[in-house]
Amino acid sequence: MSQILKFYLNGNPVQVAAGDADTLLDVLREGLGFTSPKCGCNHGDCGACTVILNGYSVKSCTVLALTAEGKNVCTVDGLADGDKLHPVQRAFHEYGAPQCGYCTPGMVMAAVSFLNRNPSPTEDEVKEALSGNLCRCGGYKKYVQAVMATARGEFGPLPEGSVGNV
Amino acid sequence: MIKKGRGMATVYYPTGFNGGGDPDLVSLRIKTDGTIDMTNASCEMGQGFKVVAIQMAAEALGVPETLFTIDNSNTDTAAFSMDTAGSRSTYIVGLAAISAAEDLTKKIKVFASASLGVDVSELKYEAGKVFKASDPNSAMTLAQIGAASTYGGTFIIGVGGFLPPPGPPRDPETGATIPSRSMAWGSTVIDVEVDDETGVVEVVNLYDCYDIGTVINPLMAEGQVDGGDVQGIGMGLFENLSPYFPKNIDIYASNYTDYIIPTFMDIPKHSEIEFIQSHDPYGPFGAKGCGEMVTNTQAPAIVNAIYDAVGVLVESLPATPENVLRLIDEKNRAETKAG
Amino acid sequence: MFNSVGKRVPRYDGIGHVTGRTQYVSDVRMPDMLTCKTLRCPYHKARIKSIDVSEAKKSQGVYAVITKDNVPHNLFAMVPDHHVLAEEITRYKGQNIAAAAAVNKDAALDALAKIKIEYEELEPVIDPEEAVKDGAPQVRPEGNNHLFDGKSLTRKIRRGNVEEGFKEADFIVEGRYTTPSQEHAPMETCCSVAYLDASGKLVIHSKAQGLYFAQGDLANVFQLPLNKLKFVGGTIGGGFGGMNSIHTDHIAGLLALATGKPVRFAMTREEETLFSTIRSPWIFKIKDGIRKDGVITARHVEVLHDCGAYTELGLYAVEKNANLIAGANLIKNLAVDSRMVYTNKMPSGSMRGFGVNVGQYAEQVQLDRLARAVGISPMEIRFINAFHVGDKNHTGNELASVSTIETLQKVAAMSGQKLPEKYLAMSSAK
Amino acid sequence: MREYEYHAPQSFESLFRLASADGVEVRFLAGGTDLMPRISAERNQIPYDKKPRMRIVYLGALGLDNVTEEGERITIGACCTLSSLLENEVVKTKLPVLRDALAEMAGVSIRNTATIGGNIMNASPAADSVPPLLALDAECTLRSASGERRVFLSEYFTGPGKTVAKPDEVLVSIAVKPGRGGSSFKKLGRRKAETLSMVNAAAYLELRDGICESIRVAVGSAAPTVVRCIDVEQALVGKKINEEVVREASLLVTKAISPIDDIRSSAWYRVRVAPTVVARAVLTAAERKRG
Repeated sequence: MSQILKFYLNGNPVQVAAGDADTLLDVLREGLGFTSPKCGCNHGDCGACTVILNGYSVKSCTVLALTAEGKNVCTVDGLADGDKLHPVQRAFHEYGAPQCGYCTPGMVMAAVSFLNRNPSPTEDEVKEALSGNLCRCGGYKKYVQAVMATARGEFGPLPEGSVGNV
Repeated sequence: MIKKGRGMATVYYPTGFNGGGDPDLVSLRIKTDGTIDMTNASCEMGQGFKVVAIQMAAEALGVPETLFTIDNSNTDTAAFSMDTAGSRSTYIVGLAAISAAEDLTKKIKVFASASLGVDVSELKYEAGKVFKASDPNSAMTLAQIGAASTYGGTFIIGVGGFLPPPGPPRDPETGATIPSRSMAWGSTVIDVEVDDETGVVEVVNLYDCYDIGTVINPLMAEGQVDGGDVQGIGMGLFENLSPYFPKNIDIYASNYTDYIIPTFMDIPKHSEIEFIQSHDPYGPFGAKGCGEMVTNTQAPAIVNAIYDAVGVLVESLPATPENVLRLIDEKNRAETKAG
Repeated sequence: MFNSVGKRVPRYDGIGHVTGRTQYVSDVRMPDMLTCKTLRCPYHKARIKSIDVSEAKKSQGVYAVITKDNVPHNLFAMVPDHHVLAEEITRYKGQNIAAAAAVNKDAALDALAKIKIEYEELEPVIDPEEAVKDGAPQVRPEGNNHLFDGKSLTRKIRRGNVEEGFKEADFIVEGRYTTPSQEHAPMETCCSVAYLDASGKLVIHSKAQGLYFAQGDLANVFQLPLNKLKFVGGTIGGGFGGMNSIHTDHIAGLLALATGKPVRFAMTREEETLFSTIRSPWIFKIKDGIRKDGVITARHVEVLHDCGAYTELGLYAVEKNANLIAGANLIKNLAVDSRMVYTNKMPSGSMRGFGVNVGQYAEQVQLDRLARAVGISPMEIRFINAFHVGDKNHTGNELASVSTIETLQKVAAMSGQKLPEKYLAMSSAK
Repeated sequence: MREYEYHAPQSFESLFRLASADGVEVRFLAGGTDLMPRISAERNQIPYDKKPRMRIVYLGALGLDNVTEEGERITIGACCTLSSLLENEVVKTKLPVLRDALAEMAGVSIRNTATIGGNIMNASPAADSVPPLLALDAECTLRSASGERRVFLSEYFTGPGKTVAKPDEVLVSIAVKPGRGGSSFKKLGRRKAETLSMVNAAAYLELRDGICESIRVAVGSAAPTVVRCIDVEQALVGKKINEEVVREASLLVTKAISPIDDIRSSAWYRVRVAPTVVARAVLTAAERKRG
């Protein structure tokens, strides 16, 4: 069975048919064609599908789509302001953090959500906060460096207001 | 109690396919505005192939890397690549790119010779410009050549390839052959902390020193090394699809919950990388392969460090808490017996 | 000295990665695309007594169901002995037997449930040390042991005289080391999208690390000329050697040919972990002779590689392993005897450090054992036995650019270890 | 392929109506971090067995996400996410043992979704929130059409994945009394984050002049359910707490456990390290009390 699901995606109202047991990841990728959240495990382990739901990072493969009714979902597509990348995106790129890039959209969302809550973290806090996002190519080290650099303001101030909040 | 230990490992690794004979081709095409299309069908899987290939072609042509696009996307349009494996891409694609750049400059000179009315032997190519050696004002830029050749009905495309010389057939009795002319080298020191009550091992410090010849792009090379360290730690401490093998393989890992790979929290607190100054006589600009060797030292260095910490030798990977604790128990039993 | 070489240029596709715009194979969608699912063998080894797909083909939303009988040439891989779809005797748990293409995943799975199949479970062999024995259950008709050069049970390296070398030694040290099955675990699971383009050419979006390699291999499976088969890819969510083997391209391609429609075959994480190629287990036995001064006088290595059910890249791994197993040490008297055996497991693929890092684990741990036997430090034994420029390595390969000594000196400095003057003064140059 | 239907009842009345249907498998959905992967996995399997339609009933609209304090009693709504509890002042200051466990459960993005009630209802022997709640002698409140009943957590689990809750009963809250004692949780996972426990343990103890007056110890991932370690507790009550005594007593944990070999760990290892994990939990709890 399927039902009509209405929610806000990157600030825009969307309406889509969602299967009763579909995950939010299924609906974003298959229903709406937003392929930036990646499917790495479909099991809540890898974090490649991380999006921000009402201000909190979640693994969208563990969220039943219909529970997102009326909520605010932000994917990496909603971060950049036109051509102007979010500081986290710039930091990741310039620090060479992504390698194959498959974990990157999820990593960006986890980092953005984390920095919204903790704008001046320690390295250990960054590692703890991102530990649910697996990366197989990289050493995580450059991701940590990039998040720390963002927190130091190396790539400009974080945008006002928390991403994906209602 | 937490016991500290230090271990090391030293390795070397061939660049390219075992025994050579694995060619790659590169094409370089000038467009009407002087930008350049490079093609080669190697795979970008995170190692940074594209940017490294462009840097080598840019170096060979003496132009900025911003001029390039690269197409590796399909077997209809991208030049042949044997495979993206065996730590071969930088080396073989680089040499193919140098060869393609030479071909391109030769063709540019021929074209410019007709356009400028100057004999080819009097022309020089440097940094994106062809000019008369005795009169540098008599010159054409890549943009001028691209436009004039295309609209003049001349297709200028530099092509080149490289074939690592095939080794002699392996002697079945002695095994003698030449797996590769270029070898990369490396040493790693690892400090661990072992909890001798639980067998849990933590990698605390990690120091890598590698010789990968000329480092074409340190940002990408560091990424390879960082990633190699993490995969090496995974191999050393965690990864095993069927821990009860060879008794049985019916208890197995089937997802990332059960197949444990390192997370952010499992990387060393402190790690350092150094590349030593080196120049391979055969490699492009002195470079050698890097991709695989960088995941070879960690497992043995960890196992050696565990021995240093608690005096037990992990002879079967991975050094899971369980394996380490069993060995500690055996050692303690043996010592008690010996009295 | 260089302009572009040596610069820290960010990656070419980096902006695509951080904005989520990079398109991976698993992101490719086509209009009217069908979904493929496969029926996999539930046993380590079995005889397929009968298989009937007629009901499955009639299942709602199904466009094609194929078995081995629908494959033009049922063998693929670098050593082309791997069956695209299982023949009468299945060789490993999870081996593909049949595949369905349907309007969606549910319809494909429903169809597979309707395949009538009768198995006779057969006794498998899992343990490589059992598999080498006479009378072990046979994994393949040619026998469990691989014959090198068509005749030899062992793949040999011989340098100098090992027996003489052992006589010269003050200590003999032996060790046995094993490594387990490992999964590449790329973040993107294996995935293919195959379709026929307007000209009738079969186009396959592939995760292959070698597009041309896969093209050549599968042209044979499909029996198509290369101008009728195009591979698209080159941007993948991790490979680590796992994508040197074909896991989905062949079946997606066959189903696209059978249906005339785009077909997507994406492995689940479970399939990727359990049924794709792996870094297969190895067993190493090393016997070394060493003098009091720390010089290794002789080494004998016996290697057993558990290749799994098909050759895939196992043989290549054994070759590469043999060449490097004696490590970055000048060893004048060396014997290597490598064997490869087939077992009823998923086949041995290539994985980063391919065949070499497993051996280097064994060798480097053994080296520390030698150091302890002699009473020298791990650093010292590595300096004492290091290669120099112009040395020949264990396959007779003259070494042009060598730097064991330099990397040791540097890593010692980095980690705050003070080296004796004589080691600081050493150089790889002769 | 079986059918699925989803409902998000806005009241308990409609919830109970939905829960009492025949011929369907009713599953309550809280955060979904456990249920959704299971459903997704099931939807990727060849459906050989005909399974009844699954009715997924979402509990998120019923206001079960508050923490309230009434006298000594702290009541935690079953649908509180793990993150919200970690950030909760009452949990932070009064329930350090639960905080310890929450901080080591999965990773941030899972904790943002997963609920405490879900962790309990999964009834996994490895559930990290359960040993702390057992050590605090928590009480669960179940509600059904016929009313509410309270069950001590110590009597709640009947096997792996099994609880005393009837199919039409919903876990609405968990109540604990923080007490005046010290408490602590220790976990041994296969890696340092985002990992299931090989063995975990929690301890709560009250000390007077260094003497243990009262103690509760629970160990997880070592038996079909999380279990209380009565033998360990009895061996410590009335004793002066020091490392030697605790280590000696902790050996008795092996009487309470009956672990199995699984992908995470062998039974041997669990038996071998359970005393260490228990001892560390007890010693840290005592340390905190002494503060």
